[in-house]
Amino acid sequence: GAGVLGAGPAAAAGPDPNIVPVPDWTKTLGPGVNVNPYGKPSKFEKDVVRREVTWLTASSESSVSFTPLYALDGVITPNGLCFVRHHGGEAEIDPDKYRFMIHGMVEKELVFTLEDIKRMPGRVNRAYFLECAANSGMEWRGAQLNGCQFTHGMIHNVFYTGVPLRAFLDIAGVKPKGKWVLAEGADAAAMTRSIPIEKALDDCLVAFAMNGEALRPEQGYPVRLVVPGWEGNMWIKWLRRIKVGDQPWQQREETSKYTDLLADGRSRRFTFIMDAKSVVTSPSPQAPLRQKGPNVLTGIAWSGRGTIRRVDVSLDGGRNWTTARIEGPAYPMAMTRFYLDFDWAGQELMVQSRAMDDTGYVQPTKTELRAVRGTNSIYHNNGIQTWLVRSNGETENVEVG
Amino acid sequence: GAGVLGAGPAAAAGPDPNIVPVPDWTKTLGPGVNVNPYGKPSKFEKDVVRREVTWLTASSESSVSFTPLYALDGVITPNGLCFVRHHGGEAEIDPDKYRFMIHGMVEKELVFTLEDIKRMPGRVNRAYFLECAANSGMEWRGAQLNGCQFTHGMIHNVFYTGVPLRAFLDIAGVKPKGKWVLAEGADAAAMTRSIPIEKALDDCLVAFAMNGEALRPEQGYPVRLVVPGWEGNMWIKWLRRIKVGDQPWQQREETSKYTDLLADGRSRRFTFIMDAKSVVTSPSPQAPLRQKGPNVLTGIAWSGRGTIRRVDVSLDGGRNWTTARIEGPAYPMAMTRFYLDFDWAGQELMVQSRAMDDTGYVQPTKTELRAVRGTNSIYHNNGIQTWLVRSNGETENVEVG
Amino acid sequence: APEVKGAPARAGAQEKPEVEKASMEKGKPQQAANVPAGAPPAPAAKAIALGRPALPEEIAAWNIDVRPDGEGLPEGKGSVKEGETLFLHSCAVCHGEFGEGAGRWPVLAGGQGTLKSDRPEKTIGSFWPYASTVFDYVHRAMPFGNSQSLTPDQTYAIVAYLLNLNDLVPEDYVLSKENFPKVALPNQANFYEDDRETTEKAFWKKEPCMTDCSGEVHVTARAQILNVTPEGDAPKGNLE
Amino acid sequence: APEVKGAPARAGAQEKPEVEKASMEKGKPQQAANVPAGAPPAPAAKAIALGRPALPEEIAAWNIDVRPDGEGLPEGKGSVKEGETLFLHSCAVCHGEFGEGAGRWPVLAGGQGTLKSDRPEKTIGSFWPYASTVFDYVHRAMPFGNSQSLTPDQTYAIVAYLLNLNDLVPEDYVLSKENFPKVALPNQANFYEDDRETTEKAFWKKEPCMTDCSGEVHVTARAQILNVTPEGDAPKGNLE
Ligand code: HEC
Ligand code: HEC
Ligand SMILES: [Ca+2]
Ligand SMILES: [Ca+2]
Ligand SMILES: [Ca+2]
Ligand SMILES: [Ca+2]
Ligand SMILES: [Ca+2]
Ligand SMILES: [Ca+2]
Ligand SMILES: [Co+2]
Ligand SMILES: [Co+2]
Repeated sequence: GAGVLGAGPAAAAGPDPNIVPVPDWTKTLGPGVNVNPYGKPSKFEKDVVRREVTWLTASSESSVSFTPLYALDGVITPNGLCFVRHHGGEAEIDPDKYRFMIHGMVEKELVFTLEDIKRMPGRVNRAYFLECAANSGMEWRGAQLNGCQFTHGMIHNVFYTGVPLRAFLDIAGVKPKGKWVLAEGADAAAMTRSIPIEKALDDCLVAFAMNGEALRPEQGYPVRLVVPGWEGNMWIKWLRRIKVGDQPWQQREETSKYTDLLADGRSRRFTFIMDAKSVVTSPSPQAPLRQKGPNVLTGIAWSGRGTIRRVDVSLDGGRNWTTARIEGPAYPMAMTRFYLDFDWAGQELMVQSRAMDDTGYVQPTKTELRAVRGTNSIYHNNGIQTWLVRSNGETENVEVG
Repeated sequence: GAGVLGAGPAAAAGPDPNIVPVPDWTKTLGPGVNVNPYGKPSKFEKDVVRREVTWLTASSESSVSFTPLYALDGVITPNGLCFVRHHGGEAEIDPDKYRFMIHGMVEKELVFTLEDIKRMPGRVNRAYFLECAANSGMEWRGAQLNGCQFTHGMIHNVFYTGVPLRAFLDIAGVKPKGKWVLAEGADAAAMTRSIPIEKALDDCLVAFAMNGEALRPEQGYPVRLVVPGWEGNMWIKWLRRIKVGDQPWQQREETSKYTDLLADGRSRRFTFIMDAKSVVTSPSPQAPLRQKGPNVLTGIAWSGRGTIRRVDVSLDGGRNWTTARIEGPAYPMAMTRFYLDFDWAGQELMVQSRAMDDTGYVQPTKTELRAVRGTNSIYHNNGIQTWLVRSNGETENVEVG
Repeated sequence: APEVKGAPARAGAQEKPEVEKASMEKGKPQQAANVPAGAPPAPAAKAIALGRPALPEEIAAWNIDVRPDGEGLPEGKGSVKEGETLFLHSCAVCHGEFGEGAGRWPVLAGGQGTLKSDRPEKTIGSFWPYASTVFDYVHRAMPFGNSQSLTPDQTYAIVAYLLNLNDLVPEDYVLSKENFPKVALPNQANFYEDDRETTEKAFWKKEPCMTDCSGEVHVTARAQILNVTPEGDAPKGNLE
Repeated sequence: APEVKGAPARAGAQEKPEVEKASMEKGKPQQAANVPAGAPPAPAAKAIALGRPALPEEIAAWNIDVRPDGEGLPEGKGSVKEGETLFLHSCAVCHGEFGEGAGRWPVLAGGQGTLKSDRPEKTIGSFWPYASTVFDYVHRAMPFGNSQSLTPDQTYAIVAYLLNLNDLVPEDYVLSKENFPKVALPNQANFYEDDRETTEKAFWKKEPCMTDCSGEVHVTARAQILNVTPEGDAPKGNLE
């Protein structure tokens, strides 16, 4: 490919035409304060969008569009760029017609309106990552997609507002035999997952707002389930029903899918927790290096088991590591941001990041992971990613050994 | 006005038509995963938008559109709903043509590109509120506007990504006589403010991202100044220039405007810090009470002097107070969210909230404030707000005594 | 005064944690987070007057899940033959006449013996642990675009046909609520609970290597798809 | 290996603060925030090779600010008479022929003696502390929609006219870089530094009243504007 490397800093030959004369935007009025009552990104950022990989699935109603991680920074994922995974398209629900049912092994079987949910005591605000268990699933056999948007873009990190699921279960009164709950969506897939009662009573939320505003339609408007640290498929969107029972339901998404086929032909089920993982988002194939000299490497790290305690970065394919700077909040089961400021002389780099959480779990290499799991798992690929930065700055998804 | 009170919870007469038969959205496919590559709110939330009060100003290019606080929750303000204050319209800047200059009393006078800024070491992520000093300015003489969007909607709270201004000043090398900086925007107002060097070297940021993505155009794309805890007018958008000098510049926005005229005809200048303040966002005139029984009161609190330590709520016009629950992160100089769960029997309420920060500052009543400042100040009105909730749930902006 | 709940006694009185005191020092361009308010208030002693009783008809309308032990199965029955007719009419366009899958639509039959291979084919017969899931899912979500349109009898018939396509029941089989629990799928025994905390214990390492952790490192594989927005005749994806 | 900066030694090694240990307990639906990484790394000993020298022509193009002590004033001059012509041509449509303001556009002259009244009129003559601000702002931002279009001479002339409209210089006055520092505005002495921490010390209260804090409370005033989206013939706003 053609080189992407710029000329680098140098004294200007003459006055910069972007300074002299004064640019037009400093001389004439721009658009007024309310041209967009609901604002949108700059036209110069038009490429920063979710992208679908159309060959991955047979239909867009059961597919995924990926978060452009390479262009994002900080810890919050903007609502408009949170990755989308549907199994029957987006349910468009009039909030006045929304109903939420709790039944099964409870003392009182109940129906709630959205207003009821918003009137429940104990509302909370919490930031959590949501990662699809199939994130990086295309990479089990080897480097395949050139861009962290596609290799790692099934994750977002959002501040949720909602009510602990426990509050509803408490009102309904879980019977002693109630050991699992089934959460069900109101979409055309009527998406269902079985969740152990301990988790349901622990930190799950019945959420109606994200990043300060109502849930987005593609994220379950008006109500979704939040299942901190656990695989995204369980975070039922358009939540319509919670049923309490004494055993799991063995639904399609916990048998045919979201089970992990190992090399010996056997399969792990109920692999709910998302292990510690990280990825360098820049440089990456969609965000090549453009200048020699000072550069900022950045990426994200997260763990479903707790809080990210440390992220190490290697520029030589894992031979030597430097601890990166975690910057901004590091909440349990939330995405953290890390930086490494470095000088680049134009040599080839093999960039990797390695996350550690506060349980002591260290993100494994792909080799370590394959040694235990083989390459047929599809789900839960949290192996260390390598980006090859060429001397012209171009960056490619590779594997090393 | 007509009553807004609903019928309240009751056993359904027959099966709810929103449950039986199963709604259409559970039976037929909805839109695919990427109908909106950059997503937007539900069509049912179309009224949750910024609003302009057209009679406030002569032109929309120097005006304000207000954040719909009554409809928001949590601590983050979505980028699309952050209030907008322009003085010459929105500058539309091609990021490749963007330049940032540092000059004046420095060792080296320098020009940076946007790429340069993004390559600077020391990038950080921080959440801060930005409040216009004129927020609640229309309320000095008495209750005027019916809605917290208009009385308090010149505030937003955002996670910024950027580089400490100090890093640039360090590269340039501030000369010993440099005691102030002038920050200047590239818009048609070439907006300028003088900032003491201590603040510039302390916590100001040269920010290029908000809530995870590039700055929005109306918030200064590609680069704005972040001046934590200080009045919003100083957070120069479309930042083009920092000049170091030995005294303030006495610009129009720090003499004719953003000075506080007191009752004795004298004026305070350089009133930079935004004092502790809070407001109940629901119930409020745009978010009346709709049901008797359990209800959730919520609001926001912030202080430019530090961290919100406590918020008290009164339902009887300030006679008796209850400490509310602060929920979600409470960072210094950032907006916090509070809740009070209460039962409403349908009686008239006079709702107030009172913020305290960790310096011990307690948000004053409007009477206390007017006793010191008179009613001509325009800026820095942080008095306690009262909402009158009538027995039909309708809510009005009032003053009490 | 109205009854007020949920104001934890400790709020306000709470000592400021050390962490934050440090972070509040003047002149530090940093920002500390405080301790969140903690667990939501314990449910009020008095029951919360929210939600209304669900009516039996309402529960029946939404309570569609079916479990391996047969819980949730409706009355009814259907034959492989009836199922074939229904399948050819409503399903084969996507899944193929014999469940072999058309284009990229899911394969439903075959694949036995492939689970250890390089390209496992995971079907009802080769992979799924429980027949109840077929009933539940077909009624819940199929035909794609017309969910919950099949009657119990139709669903029994289609499931019977799918079992037959996977060589699990004979051509003259009639599936019903009564004989359903007898249908066992061959791969059931090969599922076991998540055991990562024991089988992957090696991933918990106190001190991962920082320096000279390996010999020379070489690129062993490169991305197959070079365009960041893949299009055209690409390989069949493995996102399931 | 490339030179790597900015990895503070304490990261990772840092003891976990008490606050967070508590918050990590299992079974608590809460979330702690950790200590942010702290102050950005101290600037590298080696100078950071970013930014390029600003050229004199570039600084000159943007360095437009003017201070009360005259710093930043360009060479030039202009008379009240010239200013009047320019003002009537480029400014009066919004600000009125005599600076009295058209419609809701800003008033620039008059208002002397109103600052203690109920409706203070804050103009250059009645309120502004420094004439340099008029020069700076008119050149920087006026005429509205055509910023930085005025030459130095034109700006001197317009400022002279505005001073004359405010009875501060005679009709035959010619303003120039040289005599500018002599122009003093009458309200300058009435500005003083922010003193809230002393004059409003009463707002720092250790224990605000919680119970029976007042006698009976009554509504004393109601919102004047009842529509949440005000429109129509509303009062002139006081957002400045
Ligand atoms: C228009 C295309 C289409 C039609 C018609 C259709 N299906 Fe499907 N089917 C799909 C898609 C797409 C999926 C995968 C959905 C997902 O992953 O969320 C699927 C999944 C399935 C699965 C689960 C496959 C697995 O491995 O988990 C079964 C079983 C199934 N269909 C049976 C049927 C039956 C029975 C019918 C007819 C009554 C039918 N389908 C009609 C498209 C179709
Ligand atoms: C099209 C309308 C328009 C024209 C023409 C115009 N102005 Fe203005 N002027 C404004 C507006 C609007 C503001 C306030 C801008 C703001 O608040 O950001 C303003 C503000 C001012 C102010 C500051 C007022 C204050 O109290 O702070 C001065 C001085 C001024 N104009 C002078 C001029 C001069 C001199 C000209 C002609 C060279 C001019 N204006 C032409 C609209 C206009
Ligand atoms: Ca323009
Ligand atoms: Ca998923
Ligand atoms: Ca539909
Ligand atoms: Ca402002
Ligand atoms: Ca392509
Ligand atoms: Ca109206
Ligand atoms: Co799993
Ligand atoms: Co001020």
